[in-house]
Amino acid sequence: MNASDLTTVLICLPLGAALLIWLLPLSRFATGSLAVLVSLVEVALWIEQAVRFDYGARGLQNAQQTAWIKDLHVSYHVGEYGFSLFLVGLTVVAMAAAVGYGFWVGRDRPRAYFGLMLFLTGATVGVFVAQDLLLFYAFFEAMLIPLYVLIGVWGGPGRIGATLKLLLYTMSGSLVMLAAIVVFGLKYGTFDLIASPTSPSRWLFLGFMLAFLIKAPLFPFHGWLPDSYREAPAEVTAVLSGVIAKAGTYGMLRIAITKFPEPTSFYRTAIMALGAASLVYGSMLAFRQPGFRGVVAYSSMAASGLIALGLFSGTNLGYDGAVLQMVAHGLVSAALFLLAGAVERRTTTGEFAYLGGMARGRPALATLLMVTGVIALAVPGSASFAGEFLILAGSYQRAWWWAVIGASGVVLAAMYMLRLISAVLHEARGSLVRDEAMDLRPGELSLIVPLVGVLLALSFWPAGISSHSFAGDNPTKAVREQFR
Amino acid sequence: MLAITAGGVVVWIVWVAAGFACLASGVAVVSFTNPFFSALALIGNLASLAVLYLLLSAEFVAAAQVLVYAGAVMVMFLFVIAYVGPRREPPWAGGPSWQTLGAVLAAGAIFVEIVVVIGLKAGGRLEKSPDVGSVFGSPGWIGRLFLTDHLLAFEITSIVLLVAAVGGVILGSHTRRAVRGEMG
Amino acid sequence: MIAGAWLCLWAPLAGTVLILLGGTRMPRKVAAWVATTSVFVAFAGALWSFFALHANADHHSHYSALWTWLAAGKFTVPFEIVVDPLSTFMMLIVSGVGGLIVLYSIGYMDGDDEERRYFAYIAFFVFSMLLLVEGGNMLLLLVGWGLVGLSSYLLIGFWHERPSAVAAAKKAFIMNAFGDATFALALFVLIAHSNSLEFATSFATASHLSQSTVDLVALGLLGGAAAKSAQVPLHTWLPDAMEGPTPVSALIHAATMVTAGVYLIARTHPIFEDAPTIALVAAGLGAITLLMAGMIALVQTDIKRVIAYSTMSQIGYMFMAAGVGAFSNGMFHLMTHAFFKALLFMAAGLVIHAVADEQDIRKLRGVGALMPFTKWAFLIGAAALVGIPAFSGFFSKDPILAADLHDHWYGVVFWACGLVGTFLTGLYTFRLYFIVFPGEPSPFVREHYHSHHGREGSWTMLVPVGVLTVLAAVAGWIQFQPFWEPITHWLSPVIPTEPAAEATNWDDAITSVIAPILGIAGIVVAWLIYGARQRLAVPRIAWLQRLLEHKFYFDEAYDLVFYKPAVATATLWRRDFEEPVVLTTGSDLGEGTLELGNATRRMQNGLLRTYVFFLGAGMAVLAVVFLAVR
Amino acid sequence: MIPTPHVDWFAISTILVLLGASFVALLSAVLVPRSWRRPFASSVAALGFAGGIVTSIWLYVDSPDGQRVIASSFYRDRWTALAQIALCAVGLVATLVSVEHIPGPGSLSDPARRDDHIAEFFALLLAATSGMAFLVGAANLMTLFLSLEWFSISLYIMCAIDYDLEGSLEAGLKYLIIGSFGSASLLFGSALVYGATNRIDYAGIAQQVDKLGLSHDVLLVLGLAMIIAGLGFKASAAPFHMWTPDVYEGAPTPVTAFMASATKIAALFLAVRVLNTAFPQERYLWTWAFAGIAVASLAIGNLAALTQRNVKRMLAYSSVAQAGFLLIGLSTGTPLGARGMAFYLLAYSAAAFGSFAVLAARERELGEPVTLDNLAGFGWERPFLGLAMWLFVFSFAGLPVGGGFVGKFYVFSAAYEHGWTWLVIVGVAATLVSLYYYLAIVRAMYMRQSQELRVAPVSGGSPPPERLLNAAVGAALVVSVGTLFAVEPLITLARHAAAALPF
Amino acid sequence: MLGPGVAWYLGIAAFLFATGAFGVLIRRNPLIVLLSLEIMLNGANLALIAFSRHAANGAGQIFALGVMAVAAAEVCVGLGLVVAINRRRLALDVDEFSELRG
Repeated sequence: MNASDLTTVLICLPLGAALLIWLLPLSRFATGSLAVLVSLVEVALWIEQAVRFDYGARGLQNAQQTAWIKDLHVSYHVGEYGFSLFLVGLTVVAMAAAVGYGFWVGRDRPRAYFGLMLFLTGATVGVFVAQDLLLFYAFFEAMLIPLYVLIGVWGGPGRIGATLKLLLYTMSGSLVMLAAIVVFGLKYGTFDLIASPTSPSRWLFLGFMLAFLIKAPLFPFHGWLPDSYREAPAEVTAVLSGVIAKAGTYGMLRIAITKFPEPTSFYRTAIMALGAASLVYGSMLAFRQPGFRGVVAYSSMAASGLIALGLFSGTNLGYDGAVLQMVAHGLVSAALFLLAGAVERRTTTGEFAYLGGMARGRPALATLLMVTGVIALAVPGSASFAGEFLILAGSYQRAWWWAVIGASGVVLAAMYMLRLISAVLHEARGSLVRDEAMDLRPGELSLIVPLVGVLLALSFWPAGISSHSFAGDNPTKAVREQFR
Repeated sequence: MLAITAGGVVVWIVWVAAGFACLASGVAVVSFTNPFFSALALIGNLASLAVLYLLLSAEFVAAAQVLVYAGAVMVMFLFVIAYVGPRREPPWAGGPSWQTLGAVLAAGAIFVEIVVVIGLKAGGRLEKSPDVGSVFGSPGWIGRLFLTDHLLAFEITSIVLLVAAVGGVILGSHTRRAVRGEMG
Repeated sequence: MIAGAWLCLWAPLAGTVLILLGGTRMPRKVAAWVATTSVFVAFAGALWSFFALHANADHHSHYSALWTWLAAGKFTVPFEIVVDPLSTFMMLIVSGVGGLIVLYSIGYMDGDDEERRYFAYIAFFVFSMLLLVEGGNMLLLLVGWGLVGLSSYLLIGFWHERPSAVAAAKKAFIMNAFGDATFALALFVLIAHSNSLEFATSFATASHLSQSTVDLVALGLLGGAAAKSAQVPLHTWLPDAMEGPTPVSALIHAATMVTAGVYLIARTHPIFEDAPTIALVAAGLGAITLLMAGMIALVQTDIKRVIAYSTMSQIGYMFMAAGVGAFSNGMFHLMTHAFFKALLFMAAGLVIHAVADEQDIRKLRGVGALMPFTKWAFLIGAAALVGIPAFSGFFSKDPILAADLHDHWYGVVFWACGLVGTFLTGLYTFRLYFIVFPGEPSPFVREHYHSHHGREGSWTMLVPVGVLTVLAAVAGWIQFQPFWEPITHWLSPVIPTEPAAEATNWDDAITSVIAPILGIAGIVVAWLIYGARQRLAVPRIAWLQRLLEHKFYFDEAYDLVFYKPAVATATLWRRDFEEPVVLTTGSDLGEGTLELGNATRRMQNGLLRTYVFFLGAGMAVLAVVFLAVR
Repeated sequence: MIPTPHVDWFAISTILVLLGASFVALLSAVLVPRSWRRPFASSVAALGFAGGIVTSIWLYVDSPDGQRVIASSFYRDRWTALAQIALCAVGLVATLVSVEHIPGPGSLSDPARRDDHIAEFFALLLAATSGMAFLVGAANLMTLFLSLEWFSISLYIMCAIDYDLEGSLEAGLKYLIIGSFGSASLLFGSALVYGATNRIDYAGIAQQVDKLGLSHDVLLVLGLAMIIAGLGFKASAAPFHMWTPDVYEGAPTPVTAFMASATKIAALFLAVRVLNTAFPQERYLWTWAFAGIAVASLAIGNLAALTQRNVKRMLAYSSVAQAGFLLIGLSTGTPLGARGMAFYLLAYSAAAFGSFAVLAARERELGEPVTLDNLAGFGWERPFLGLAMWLFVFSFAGLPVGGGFVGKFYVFSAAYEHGWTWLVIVGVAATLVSLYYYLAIVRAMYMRQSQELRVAPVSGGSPPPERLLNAAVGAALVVSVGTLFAVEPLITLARHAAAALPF
Repeated sequence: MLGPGVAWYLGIAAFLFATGAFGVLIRRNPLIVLLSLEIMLNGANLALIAFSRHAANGAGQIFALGVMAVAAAEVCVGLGLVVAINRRRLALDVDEFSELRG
């Protein structure tokens, strides 16, 4: 099977497996292990693709196209560029970890649960490889369906409200995008992202951006974020902030910036301002959050702001840094939320008031949380540092104050992340931390260690992503050519 | 032309009488408190309509009107009214007051519109109708039409009646059943 | 030589990884020795590359890259190291002193139940520090810069059950993060103009930049340096950092990391030469710091804090040197300071370790009677610190002052400050000495003193102290301006002393006369006040004392200006914007819609006639509209 | 000798098949013993519908170019055939559901009498379907009116078939009276059009208007308005929709399912034909009229559904809203709009039928109307039905799990192509609002535990085996999901069908 | 033709139609509502026949005959319902049938 088929397989395999799991009356164990197996196969397939990928070449790779709606020129058109390849990688890895976590935790109603997780995997991969606007939209929406149930069924006490918020917020954005897509596609006679020309329409641009701004999310469109991240099951939150949110920033890069050069430059300052605002605002609120998840939630909002800053700086450094940051932060927040889940399972709470002193006698937990935490606060030398550095260097080239604000964000990041670390690990033992609360078990280690391992690997070689995301590592040119 | 033939005068008189009867009986149907009287008024209404049909040289329809309607349908009506027992109900009572007002407005609006339209139209082609031969509207002529141009309509009509009959049987058939608690 | 340098870099990291992987399966002692060996291996590597470089003196900086660490378009940053006199010099100090201190900590940390973690951290620190000094371009320098900050955070907060320790660690990290940020901003400027962070290209670009721009760059670098080296106004973290284990204070907060600021200025001196104003600011900061720290040290009662403040003030000297362009003098003092300050810390550590981790000098009176070796070691260290002739401090400090003297008017000011500083040094150092060591042991000491098998400490602790004692005493003789200056020569290819900072013999002479006299004067005063029979009472100047005890109110100021407002703003945003506005707007809209829905439902009142009415009315309206618009 | 017109039996074969089956079923009411009536009549009905499907497919294949037959009073073309296929399919699944669910739960005191009117019911079902099958092919206002009454009267009776339940009676009465009022207005409108043009056949009307330059003639326009009102009533579009929720709620659920899907198919296919064939000159008027009606339906349907607790009623309102979406396609008056609407109808009717069928199952299980509260845990107790319901409502909501997604996309495209971006915006906003109550159904089924149930299921937890209903739901599910993927072939069908219309 | 023009007949037709509608709108006794519906249909019939006369083609009359049949059918079902209602001892008042609402 050639690499092009692999793209489709990456989408369809989990969907098919989901169907299978729903249909077959398998035992809890069989279901779980099947799901884990499938998600590992996904990872393997992705590696296969990454190995075969020609990072120097221009244009779309591993592409496949079949007509879907001929008379409106809509087609099933998938393919990959460097950056989408990496985002797919992020997806499969994070999803594998999440599925594994669900298996380890032993979620009840396993068939429904794992089916939905696999469905989510397929949909998310689809978002990152879709090359047709309607197809993109379809996957973009399809991601929500399993999320809705996953959070609503396996979530925390406030899950109902959270799911409602999540759905209505994101849908209100993406429905506007649907309108924009319809107009765009009919105006230019095709919905194909490659064939379609660039558009000078600012309204369309805003229509698309709204969806992405809400999904990312950027200030002030983050109303859905705290509830969802707090109520969702840990591994779902991990995916939500690690992968799903990246769909928003990916959309900015692939569609908004690429297809709307003139509006992009017109609204550049405004959107960079939003990015900066999210960065500062998110960091500040993260600093005052009372619980583990709250901190990470707002920190990922800040990260989205940073990524947007990089993307809309419109510079080589900015683009590369943004992609790198997407992947790095994806892994970081996935790992952090899984750790949050581990802590919650041991202490029944994520509130700092009841936590503390968990480092004593729990070396694995302490080490992993510490490592992830310091990577999250972008300590120099880490992958996320590399990303931030590039982004800020890029945005400095746009105007010095962006870099200054960004740098202030770095300091704030140190503040809230250290607060989190010491509130969980250090100082006196929290009232809900019992002695018998165990260190990370092998099961959890086998999920989190790989994530952290990948992060460390990236920290040793961030160029592996930053210089392979765009053809000839010349993002501005690639964007100008619309990745053709 | 000013030449008014005797026939013309007669037609005019008949028309005025029938028209007036028609309107009056129509109003009566709506405004009687006792459905029994309303039904009777409707019969009158149908009869006067039959006259108007005749004036419009639609003999067969007029005949059918009298036979089918006044004959069959109204009899059915009277039977049911007798079966149910006449219950008096003052026409203006019940329902929110705005509703009566709204009713007047809506009905009035429809009426006015139509009349206005016809008025506008009357300025045009309506006042002059072509003369038609005596065969026009005769049973034979109707039958021919039924078997040629409107064959399908004819068939459908019978089906509609059949369906209605089935319905009548189902709904009206008197079966002793314990009345059970409400649902819905 | 390159191989040596790489070996020197990777060995400590290997040690860390080994200990991490070993985890709890690895016995503590093994972990300790793994760390120690790894650092000594690093030292061997350093020596190797030093001699190799010494052998071929023809060209002086060798770069070696392993892979492209970061790349974006044309902008690429290889993972490369530089081997040149400066870096080898630093490598030797870091790995050498580091090795000794790690060895020392084997004894010091013995019995701590998280010993492994400690050794993993400290080995990691040595790696980061070596990365800092070997880093072959600005970005790797910054990476090392950040990593030493991280490891310092980890080690300060090593005893993580102590809230004070955790707080101190956070404080240190955040202040350094600020420094890193300014550092990074400086780099952004360079990237924007040269799209590269190679030393050579960066310096070349800097010379072409507009004055304001290059000033900006230099300022950014200076910010980083000041934060790392605890110079005013970014100094408040250092005293608190004493919460960490004593060897950590010795290694990180005395010998190596805190002096990184000096290294940075020296390394990037071309930029500072292009921005003379900023260079002077650096020197000025140094001067202010050395005075301020010296004065604060006078009133400290915690043995380690006294030494910490003295560290600040000594680094102040180095900054002065670097600021006026006498880089090699600065580096020389960096070296000697590393020796004697580490010595002082470790001696203090011996005391603390022996007396139940007590650090309050008022309780430690007369401990010298029980610990003669420690007493003498400390005395020698103190002498070196004060700059008594023939001790190392004398050879390294005075040339700095001399170099200042030959500069413009502000040079004279710096010189004066330096001399006052010398007096203060003598005063606080020997205040400490006289209070703690001589005389009869206090009851507390008698009660709590416990010897290590009849010795003052395990051999792993005593040997490094001994070695450093010797070094502190004699290491200064390596270079005796103006008679012989091997270090200056060795370093000159990388960091040539600016002509303005070339001291004349006269400068050297006069300084070398006055400085020791002032130092000794300080000692005498200290003896008069704190000596066995106290001839002088401590002068009571209430406001001054309060000022000094509150360390010039810096902490309070920061709390007032930065921390409180930040917290307030965050809370405000959360309480008055996030919760009432952002989080509720959506649901409010929803509520409104639901209300609308209820209204619509009331229309559906179940009355058949209403429905018919709507049908008829709709029809009527439709007809009217049609007739109107037809 | 009267020259009777040539009768193209094949053109009306579907209708005849259905009628034949209807008569057989009716006879079985008297000839077949009670114990056999249900299986007999239902299998007759099933066969009839199957036959209808076959003949109408054949008709589709065999009449690529449309013509009028039987004294030019019936259209034999693919538009008719396509609609007939859909109608027969709906009838078939309706039969499957009705076998187990007529009469509805709680309607009868003694089970012995359950089979009293079953044969008549199937006869009426067949009759109604054949009436619709005729309606979509009607070529003049008279056949239009008559066939409209034909199936309406059947529906009136079917609504009231559970006449032991006041709800059922009420539904029947309301539907009858409002329906008669509506058709009366349609009739008067037809009369006016006839008066204006002297013709009753669509094509003739258009010709006359051209010949006599009657465009915007007062009689014509007024007639058109009244006809639109009548059609809007049948399509249950606001403000002519008021009967819909009550009747849908009161009627036996299988009948509701049938009405919700079949009536819309018939009314809208007819509307497209009559408006484009008879009133092309008035396009400006009726496009705007239907745009307005669509907006009204979207607004009222969605808003009223928001706070419903009774699921059946909620779905009724949702069908009003869906009518709004469908009418967007109609209102453009373009081929794209027509085929988009046709496609959307397929997806919609599948989802609508399926969702009501699932409700029927739950109703029977509970023995009382389904509310959001007593739907709790349903998704876990009946995995298949739960999943199906989930997909149906998400397809309504336009999420990409069903044809509803593509359908919405199509009608929006049509609206934009017609230059009505504002209508696209309205549709999008309506979709967002609708999401709230569609999600509420899923939430009730999956996210509330059945312990929260106020009333425990009457049939002690283990639901009755409903193979036929499951089969019907399965079929609906296949269509609903299939329309998401097999867009191209279906659209091609629709395009060819729409080619028969004079655009 | 003799007598008044078609327009006058149409006037009567309109009046009947409106009267019927009015009856449906205000009356609550289902029987009378049904009668009112009859009147509406008759109004339409009159219009049809008048137009048929005016157009001099028979379509109108045929249509009218069809309508009579339909009217009979509606009445049949309607009366069936009335009977059923009456058998349930429910009040013969359309306003009483507001179980289904909201």
